[in-house]
Amino acid sequence: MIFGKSLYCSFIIIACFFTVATAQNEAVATVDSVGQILPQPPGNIIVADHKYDNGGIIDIAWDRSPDDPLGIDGYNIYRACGDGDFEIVAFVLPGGMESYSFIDDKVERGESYRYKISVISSGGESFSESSVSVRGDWEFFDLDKLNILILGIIVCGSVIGFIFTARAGRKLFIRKISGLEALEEAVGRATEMGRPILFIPGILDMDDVQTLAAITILARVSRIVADYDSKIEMPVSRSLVMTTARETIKNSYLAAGRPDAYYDDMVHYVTDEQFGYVAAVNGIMVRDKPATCLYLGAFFAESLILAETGNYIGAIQIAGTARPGQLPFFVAACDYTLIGEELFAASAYLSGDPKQLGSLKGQDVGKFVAMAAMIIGTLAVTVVSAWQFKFFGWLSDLMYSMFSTN
Amino acid sequence: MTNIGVYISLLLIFGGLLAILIYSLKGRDVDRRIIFLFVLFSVASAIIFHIEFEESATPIVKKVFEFVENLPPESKILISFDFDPAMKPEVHPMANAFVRHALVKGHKLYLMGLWPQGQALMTETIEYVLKPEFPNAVYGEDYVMLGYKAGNEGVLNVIITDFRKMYSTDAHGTSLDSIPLFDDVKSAKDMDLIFPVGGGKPGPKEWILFVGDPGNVPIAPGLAAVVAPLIYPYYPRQAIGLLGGVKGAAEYESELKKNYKEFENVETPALQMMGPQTMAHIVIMAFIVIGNIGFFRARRRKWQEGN
Amino acid sequence: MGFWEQFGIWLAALFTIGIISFLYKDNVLYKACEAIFVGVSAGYWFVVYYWDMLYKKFYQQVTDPVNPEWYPWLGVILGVLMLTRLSNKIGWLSRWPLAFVVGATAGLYMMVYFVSNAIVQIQGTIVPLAEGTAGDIIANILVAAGTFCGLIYFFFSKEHRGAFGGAAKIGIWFLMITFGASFGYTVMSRMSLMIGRIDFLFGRWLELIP
Amino acid sequence: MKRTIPVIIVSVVGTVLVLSVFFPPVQTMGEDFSLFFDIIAVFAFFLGGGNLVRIHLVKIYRKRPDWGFSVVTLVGFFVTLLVGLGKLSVTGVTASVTAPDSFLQTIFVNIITPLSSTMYALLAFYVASASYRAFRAKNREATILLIAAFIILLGRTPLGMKLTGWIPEWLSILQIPNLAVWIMNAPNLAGQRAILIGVGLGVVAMSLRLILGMDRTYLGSDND
Repeated sequence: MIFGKSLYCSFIIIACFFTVATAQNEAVATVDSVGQILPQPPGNIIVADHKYDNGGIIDIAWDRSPDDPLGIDGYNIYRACGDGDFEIVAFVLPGGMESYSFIDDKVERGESYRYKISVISSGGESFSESSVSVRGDWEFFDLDKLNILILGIIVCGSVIGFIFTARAGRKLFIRKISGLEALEEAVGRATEMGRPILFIPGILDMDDVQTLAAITILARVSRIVADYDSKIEMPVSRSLVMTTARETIKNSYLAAGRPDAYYDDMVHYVTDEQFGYVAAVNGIMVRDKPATCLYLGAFFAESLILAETGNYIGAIQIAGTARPGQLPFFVAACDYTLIGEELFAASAYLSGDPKQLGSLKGQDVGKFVAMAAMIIGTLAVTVVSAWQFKFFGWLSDLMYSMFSTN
Repeated sequence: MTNIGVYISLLLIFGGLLAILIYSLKGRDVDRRIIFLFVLFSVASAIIFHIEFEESATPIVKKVFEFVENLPPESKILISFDFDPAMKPEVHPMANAFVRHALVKGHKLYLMGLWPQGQALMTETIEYVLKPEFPNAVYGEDYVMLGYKAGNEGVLNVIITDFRKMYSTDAHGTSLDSIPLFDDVKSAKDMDLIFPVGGGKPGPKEWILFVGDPGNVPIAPGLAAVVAPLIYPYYPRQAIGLLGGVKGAAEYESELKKNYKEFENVETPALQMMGPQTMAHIVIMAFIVIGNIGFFRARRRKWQEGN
Repeated sequence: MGFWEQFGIWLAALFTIGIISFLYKDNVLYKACEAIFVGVSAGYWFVVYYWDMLYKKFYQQVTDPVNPEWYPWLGVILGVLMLTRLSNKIGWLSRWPLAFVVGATAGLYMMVYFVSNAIVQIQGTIVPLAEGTAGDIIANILVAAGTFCGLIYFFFSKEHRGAFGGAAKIGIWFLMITFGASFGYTVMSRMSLMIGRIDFLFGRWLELIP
Repeated sequence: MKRTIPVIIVSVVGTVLVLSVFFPPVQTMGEDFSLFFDIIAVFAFFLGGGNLVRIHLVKIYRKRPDWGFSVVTLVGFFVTLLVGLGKLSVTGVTASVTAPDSFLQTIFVNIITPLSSTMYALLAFYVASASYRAFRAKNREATILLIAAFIILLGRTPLGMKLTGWIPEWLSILQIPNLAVWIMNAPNLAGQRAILIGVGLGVVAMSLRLILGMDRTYLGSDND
């Protein structure tokens, strides 16, 4: 019985609510000249300068029109610069949300803007009030990237710290990297056999870090080659790489005291076209039969074509790249492969210079930080999500924000 | 004629593999040119003689097939063509297979698309699959073509509340109010199943996030192979199953062929595309096995000689 | 089919056979294809660079009638310095643009890689392990443990011995699974490239496919 | 002087670009760099293209073996240059070299495309020969590599489902196609992540060595 009564009451309440709601609707609804009912305008328009930008962005947010759930066509965003006239800048489709936002990235730094939002439906278009005026400002420092700066300082700091430790004369242990240990032997073998060493620095230009790594390794390799009086052959697919590589090899020969043995055509340009280059390198391989092939740098589909041809001619092959997609092919077809990080460490390793080896130790600190963060972060979020253990909430929030990149 | 070709080439390939197996049991390595020849020959013969393999559907594809099977007749199914000609070889066969399956079960079809190039491919499906194979299907009563609408996810946001806000007419300009299929359809929520077919943005992922999840509509995406791994995590909670790449399409075609006599002789482009791929895979796997047998054989011999 | 179209098909067929013949051994046809490929493509890319970079990004910018830019000139100055290599006397000036390129690449990509490789991937590993089905949980733990051991493998300053060595070993296993899986996964897409060529040879050229 | 200035340039340019990331007013400096880079690269091409021409001219002049092919290369190079720089087309001169009627486009479609796609297609053969040779159970690592690759390969053929379709639903993860998906999603992801994190840190350390002027052998300042 009681149940029935409360049901009855709630019916009355709902009915009242509806009456009031429709009454309100009627009170606000305006009728345009044609006789159609105009939609109610959106409200609560908030405009603000976009944070941590160059000054060219303003954020706009507004609450939906009360008619939004009943079906509208969308919202127009109008903008006025200074005291100027309003112009339409964008149209936003309805999405069923309570409030909408828009990022206007086409404003001038230092100018002030006002915004107006209109709602469009079959009844017509009705406008909101004009917003307050906001100026597009720039900020000097990007606070959103503070976490990246901190992490960067930790990693760079430990690299530099260990460089100084090494400089002070403390001996640092670095394990053997077999691919790099094999390098000298591979050069020696080529010398014995009287055949050249083929050096392929990838197919990207100097604006790729892997090519840069290849050039720093080339400096070491060409020094060994000059010392052994061996021959290096380096077809390249980018002119700028050619120029840089020539400079590098020339200096190695100079440092080895044999500048007369250097000639420019050790490094020669082929073509920028990926597979044209591959076709030519394949030809060079089967005709000149290099004893050792080194593929270090950025590789794409050609990785396996090169490595299989090298295998066919019986060359010792050492490869290295940072592209996970191509590593499998090198691993499958080459004698040694420098995997990712090892490629970038190679030059420092080969230099044998204690300071540079120190930087490798610093890199390890970076890995240690990464691993510690993974463990702490994973445990914290697991505990929080599985047992609602609020105590660790701050920790998981900290880890999330520390490694967020927006 | 082609059958003889198939048998002869299969005989040659598998006989050859057997011969090589015996050869390598003596512990010798196969020249790589022989491998090249086998790969070339197997792929070429599969292409020339249209060698097809029956695909048994993996559970993730079978779920989709069975879902359609178990829908009551006259259920409403929406297919969205969210792809362009570049992606066509991979995903168009899926759309066609869906159309066949839906109509043979007597369901109602709604075709639309979020990619401008999708409209031409939609017409292709209607002209070359739907009309010739289902001459009794009546436009407006059994299927309707809504066509392409610009607006990406925005379109989805609108049709989940009301189709008529986005589409006042179908692709031919007929008002939705005069199309019988729309008598009891207001929004995308009234659909019993949605097949978004595509592989870019907007595409199946957007359908899951903007329609499937909020509207609680079953979604069965058909995907290009490159994006399939990204959508797998949505299965089985947000997608009832999915078709990934040519292989997924081929499995669906195979299921259709197996279950419906009337589709025995229809074009199955995905199965046809899988033919050479499968041949090549089998040959490669055979060589891996042969290589390992030879390797162990040689090692054992060395070990015995050592003793 | 017109003569020129037929000619184009025959040319393409000849090129296709020429390149494939390399699989048997190096030969005259392959050498010819290689020579044509190198010459034509080198010319092609220079033309593209010339119009896209030098013309559009430099010439059109500095001669813009409304709003001429001055800073592309800096690039040209660096480019001209690069050409000093041709002279023995002032050739050392060419090191300046090289140094500029090296410094800029190092500086620019240092942060890009740090953020998009290191930070984003670490962020990806920080997930609640105990969520979803039993399978999900196992997978989550496996991914976390695998990433951890994989990183241990990359440590340079510690010998791979003892428990540390054991973890490094597991790390290598994970790397091997990764390599094996990506290799196997790629085979299919590589096959479709060849299928395309064979389709061309037997279909469009010889018209053998019914 | 000849060696110090380049090192200073590397340090200054590198440091400025590293820091520019954090300061919105100069955040677009990276884009300016790529503009400079593109222009420098074109100038470098004068050296590269010049080198190509010189090498082949020498080969022809000295009548080295296969010098005939050098003639072919040079003819191809200069014809393409002429056609492209002159914007030649069927109708005389075209507005853009990428227009379908330009001779450069004809060259691209009829010469470069078939050559390059066939070269790419060679990969299919090499994938086969590499897997024959490399996927052998020589030791534990190689065995793991082999098993992972084999499962994925099987998962992509009808054989995978044929062989393991009988496995009951509650153990369906062990069906090969599902196992293949799982390997791609779980252990594969772990390996990829470890590699990527390592690469990120490796790039930071290498860039630091270059910017700090520690690794400068490429500019040859080891001994003087």
